[in-house]
Amino acid sequence: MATKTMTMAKALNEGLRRAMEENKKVLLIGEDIGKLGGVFRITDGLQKDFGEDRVIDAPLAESAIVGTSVGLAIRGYRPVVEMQFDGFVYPAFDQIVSQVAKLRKRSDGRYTMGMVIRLPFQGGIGAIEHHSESPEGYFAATAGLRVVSCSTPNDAYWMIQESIKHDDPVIFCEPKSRYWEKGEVDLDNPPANIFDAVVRREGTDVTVIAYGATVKTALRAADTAAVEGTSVEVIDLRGLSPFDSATLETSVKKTGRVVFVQEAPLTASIGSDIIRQLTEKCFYSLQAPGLVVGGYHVPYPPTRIEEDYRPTVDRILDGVDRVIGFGS
Amino acid sequence: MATKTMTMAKALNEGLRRAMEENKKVLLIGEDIGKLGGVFRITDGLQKDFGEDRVIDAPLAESAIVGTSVGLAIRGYRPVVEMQFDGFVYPAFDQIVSQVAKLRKRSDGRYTMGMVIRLPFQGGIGAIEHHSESPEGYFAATAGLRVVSCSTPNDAYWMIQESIKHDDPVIFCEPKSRYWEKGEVDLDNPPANIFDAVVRREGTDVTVIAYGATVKTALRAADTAAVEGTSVEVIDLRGLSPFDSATLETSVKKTGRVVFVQEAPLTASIGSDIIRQLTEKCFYSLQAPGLVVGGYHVPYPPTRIEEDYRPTVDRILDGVDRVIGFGS
Amino acid sequence: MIDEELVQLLTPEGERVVHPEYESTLSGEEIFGLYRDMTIVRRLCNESTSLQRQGQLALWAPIQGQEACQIGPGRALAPMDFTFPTYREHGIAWCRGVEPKEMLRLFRAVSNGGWDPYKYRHSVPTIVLGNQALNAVGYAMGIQRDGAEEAVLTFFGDGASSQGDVLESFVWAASFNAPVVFLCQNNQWGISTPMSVQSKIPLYHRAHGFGFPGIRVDGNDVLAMYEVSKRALENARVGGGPTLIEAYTYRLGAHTTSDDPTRYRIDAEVEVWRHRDPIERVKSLLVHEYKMKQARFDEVAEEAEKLALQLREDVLAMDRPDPLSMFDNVYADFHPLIEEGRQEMIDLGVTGGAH
Amino acid sequence: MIDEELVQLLTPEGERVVHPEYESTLSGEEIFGLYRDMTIVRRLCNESTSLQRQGQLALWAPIQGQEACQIGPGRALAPMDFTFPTYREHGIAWCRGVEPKEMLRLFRAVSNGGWDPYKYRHSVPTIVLGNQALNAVGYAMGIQRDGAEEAVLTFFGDGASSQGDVLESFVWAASFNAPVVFLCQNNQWGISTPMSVQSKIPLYHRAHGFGFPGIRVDGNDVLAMYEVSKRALENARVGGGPTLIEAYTYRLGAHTTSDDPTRYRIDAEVEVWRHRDPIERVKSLLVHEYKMKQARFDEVAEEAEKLALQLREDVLAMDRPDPLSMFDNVYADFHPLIEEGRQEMIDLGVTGGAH
Ligand SMILES: Cc1ncc(C[n+]2csc(CCOP(=O)(O)OP(=O)(O)O)c2C)c(N)n1
Ligand SMILES: Cc1ncc(C[n+]2csc(CCOP(=O)(O)OP(=O)(O)O)c2C)c(N)n1
Ligand SMILES: [Mg+2]
Ligand SMILES: [Mg+2]
Repeated sequence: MATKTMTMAKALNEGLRRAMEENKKVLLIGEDIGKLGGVFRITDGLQKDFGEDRVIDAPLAESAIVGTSVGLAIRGYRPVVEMQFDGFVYPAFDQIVSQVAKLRKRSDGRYTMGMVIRLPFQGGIGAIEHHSESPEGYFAATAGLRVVSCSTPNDAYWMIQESIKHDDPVIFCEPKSRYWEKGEVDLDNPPANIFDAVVRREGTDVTVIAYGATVKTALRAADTAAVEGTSVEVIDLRGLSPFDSATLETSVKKTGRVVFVQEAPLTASIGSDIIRQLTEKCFYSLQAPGLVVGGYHVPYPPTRIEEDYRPTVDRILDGVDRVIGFGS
Repeated sequence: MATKTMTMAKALNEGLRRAMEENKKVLLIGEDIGKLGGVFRITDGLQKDFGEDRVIDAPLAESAIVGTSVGLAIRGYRPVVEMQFDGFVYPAFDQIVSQVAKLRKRSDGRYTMGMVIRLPFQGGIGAIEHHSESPEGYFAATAGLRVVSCSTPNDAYWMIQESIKHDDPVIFCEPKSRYWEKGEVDLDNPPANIFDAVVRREGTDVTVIAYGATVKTALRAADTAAVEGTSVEVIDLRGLSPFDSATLETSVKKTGRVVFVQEAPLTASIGSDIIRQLTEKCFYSLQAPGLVVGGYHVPYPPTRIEEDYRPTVDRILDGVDRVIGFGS
Repeated sequence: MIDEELVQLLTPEGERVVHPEYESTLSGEEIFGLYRDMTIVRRLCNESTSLQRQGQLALWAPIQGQEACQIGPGRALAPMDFTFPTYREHGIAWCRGVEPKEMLRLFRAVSNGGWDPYKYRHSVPTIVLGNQALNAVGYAMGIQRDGAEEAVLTFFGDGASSQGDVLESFVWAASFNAPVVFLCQNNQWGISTPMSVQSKIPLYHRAHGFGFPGIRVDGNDVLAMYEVSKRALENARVGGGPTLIEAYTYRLGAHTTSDDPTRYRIDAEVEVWRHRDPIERVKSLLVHEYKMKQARFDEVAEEAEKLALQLREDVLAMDRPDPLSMFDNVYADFHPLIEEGRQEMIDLGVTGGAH
Repeated sequence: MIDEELVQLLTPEGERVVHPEYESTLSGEEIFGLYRDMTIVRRLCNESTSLQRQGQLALWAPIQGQEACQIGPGRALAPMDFTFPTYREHGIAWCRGVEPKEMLRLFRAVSNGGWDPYKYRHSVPTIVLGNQALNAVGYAMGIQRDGAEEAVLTFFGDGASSQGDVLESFVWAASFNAPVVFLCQNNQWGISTPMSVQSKIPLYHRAHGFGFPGIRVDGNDVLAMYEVSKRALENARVGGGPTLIEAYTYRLGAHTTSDDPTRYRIDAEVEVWRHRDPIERVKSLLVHEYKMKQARFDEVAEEAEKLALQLREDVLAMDRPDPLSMFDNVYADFHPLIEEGRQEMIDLGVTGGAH
């Protein structure tokens, strides 16, 4: 097999397939994931191959999708839930926060909520309202859950399998705007520590941390900065909660400057919190306060203007400039 | 009238009564708020005096309580929702995030979501699970909402009235463990800028920011610190989102050290975000990184051990010591 | 399909049906009016589909086949009634007077809403399935408190009928005897999910379990849709409480322009339903019973054509909004993050308007 | 109260009723067993109330009056069935073998659960109303996938019947024909909210609207509760799908020890229901039909007394948990915030165990 070039969508599809082959207890459940293969075709062909009992077309109710998955998990299954879009996870919020996140604790460890909730998240696809949100912060703030995000096909392929194997519930955030981008997937060798942060580009002047769709934007910003003589280190966070502090600290201690990039607005967000922690851990190394470049504090706008809401290369560079020029 | 001593519960009751007297469009809606007066008796006697049409005993469904309130607001009413406990707001999360927070925007300003969602929050009453949560961060992170909290009967009395008058939806967080504590209420003179932060105790060495139930704990910690020769300035945040940055910055620039106290866990929390912002605004004044003392990253524990979860005087003092001793 | 439970006043062939409880009260001209509405709405829908194909719209949700479900109740509404739609109620919007170009603002992705809901007494679209049903009941509770003789009409699909919010709205409507009519357009599909996944029995039965009347209507029969809606709305206005109307119909087109229905349903099924077209049967009635001349139908076609052209022109002229507008109408009152964001965007030199 | 729809096999006076569809299959000794269960559960409940009054429990949710609703189905369960309770199913817990002291760990606020759900095939309590109904349906879907002949029994109250989660669970149970029995204890009150706020018609009708059988049973008649549950469970086990059982009953006590029912209901109502006591009528049957001697009842009372004393002892011995235990069982695997928190607590010198 070795490596193969494929889209992130295909990589997820292959990853799900492999997980289902390896463990009969793995079930998929979601809206339109059967014949249609999901609105993004991530589950394409899986119902045909694994049957309607393992790839379950759900009645249209998200609380029920998650609520029944809880019961299936109690019964020993490993449900992989597809939320059709980020903005439709909220009807399931209660089940996620009150049951998924807390049942292991409540049962003193007897229940294993080995369950994945796949969430096509972030914007950038020109959709209508509720199809471009970044709700990952709500889940990161909820003890009992893990939150991860992938940014490349290879990570997507391996991360989904790791998430399914994991005995904790994982909110799996898929950057829908990157579904159709291609990359090499090594089908044989899983990357080590797939939930740890990874340096995607080395640099010395500023650390830029990103996840999901913004990783690529950050890399593009680093390209541009390089032309202007600024060396930007770009880190892909991958595990959002918990996150790999060590890799971030090492980088920030080296560069002395950090910009966090996310599509979510800043208030009570993952970026805010990571900047706070890095400030604590790297206080004497920081030449400037850490910044977050993110969405504005408004509902996701009509998508004709979404690129002015999402962190663009320009806005990331502006952040980089600000941490470099701080105080001067 | 002038001033009167009363509990926070009574102050809220009187505030609701006055708001209902002044505006016929104000309605209360919630579970058991009629004859029972709510499980905390905050609405005691109001159904008797204002009738069943204005104090509505709801069928048992939180999404419906908020969802119908949205419709009532569209019709020109001012619903004041009582959530029975913090942990039961999640079934309504979808309506809050998708409708309450976004309808003004979606209707280009035609709809006014003049609506208050009262949330008895935080722990400290020895209850069973789901009755002691701090979900305020979820709402702070949601553009379109405002989040406030009161810590004294006088603030409770005036803040609830101001929140009801406000044309934006307000998540009104009531520290349930303080309901029965008494204080002076000035029934004639509303305090100025009731959503701005207020310095509850002046100090010079460290700024401690708190809200809701933790304000009193912070004040007690300041008393203890004073004995040990440390001068702690205690600020009651009141408006959680947005918050009054100016008052905080002034204090932090003076003290050079800041500790934020909340019951919520730290990840993607209000405290994390405020510390990030203060770090940015007061970078050169800060002698140590700002800290957050909060709940641990675990489900709220069985309440026989809740006092080891909530920020105690000891833990606040430990935080104070850490920012003072930082680097040494 | 045509079962005993179904209220039908006009067969697919355009023949009148005698029903024990309902009869059509409309004159030939009034029926012609419904024909006109349906024809125009269909033409506008087709234009929108092609605008989307040409990259002028982000998305379009066609209503082909469901015109009668919407024009019937749309014309049964009284002016002061209020409606809570989803994303597919273009026919209702039309009846309420919303301008076609306003309907398309959402789909051109220049607005999350599109019109003034108070001007037309037609709420902005709700995309999160089911939310609107509760909002509608709340509005209806407001009507009760005002002592007004008004009703609320709200919409959802067969798919959304499974959502907790829709089901809770039944509990509340019954509990408060709210003046609300629930109109479920059972078009057999929720994207790729067939109706049988949502319920094994007809959806209108649900209402009975909550204690109020449910009724199934031939959703492709505009006369039946009109009469049943009218009576339910009148009943609601005078304190008779809620009704659930299940409009039994079919989505002839794709779910939206992003959808590929060939993946999940067969042509033969679609063909069967093409023969039950809601417009054809009314035309047949008008021709045979009212002897209407082709010229009148041609006039409507022409009018529809003009409106479609006008819509195209309006859509093309619809500029990208000023990015700074994203900060408008989020809050009623001053909010520091709004001001900061706006200032940041200005400092970044983001330019407004078209590009 | 006693209406035609209600399945009743034993009157409040302890007389047998002939029912066209159900008849009691239990021997005198088996009925005596149910009497014993109910008596013990009531005694334990009273002990718990007094423990709470004495400050030994944070809260208690009494089941007085509802013993038959739980002991009937509790004894109708097969060993491999699985149950999903709320906070008030002490009778079910008893039947499943949960130790009384384990039931009280939640109420002493030393645990958020209390027992090993797999050991007893009885899930931990669900406090967020309605959540468990969906979890139960999911578990039932797992049974189907395993091809097992097992059933799930889940509980909710008249109040919770209005929750979206409960209603969605009806949709799913019907759609998947899941082996689940919904047991709604309609005890007339959701804290202070009377049943009439949740529904104007009997709750069991709801099921019909979703396409599966609903049945109302005299919830104070343990024989009827047993037979109806048994048949519904058997039916579920062999692929017959879901049933909703509405146990028509009454909460004789307060909602919880925090509640003051005098604020919202009158004594006369409570008195009426005292005369329909579920234990008395069985005793009457046992005395009159089976000629059981007082000694047997005394024995049960004595046994109950002993268990109550044991419970008291066990509760008093139940120490405050080690605060460090709050970090256990949150995650299955390493989590840095858990380790940090634990270390912080250790550094703060927080001591474990009782105080
Ligand atoms: C809460 C929620 N979940 C999922 C979606 C995505 N979605 C949009 S339309 C649709 C199908 C709706 O089917 P139905 O209710 O029958 O309405 P129809 O489209 O047929 O008019 C789905 C799943 C959504 N909009 N909201
Ligand atoms: C989602 C949710 N909302 C509110 C509550 C608070 N609460 C606990 S019990 C109760 C009443 C429940 O009534 P019912 O379902 O009839 O059960 P009963 O207590 O009568 O057994 C309420 C409102 C809760 N536990 N969960
Ligand atoms: Mg449909
Ligand atoms: Mg009840």
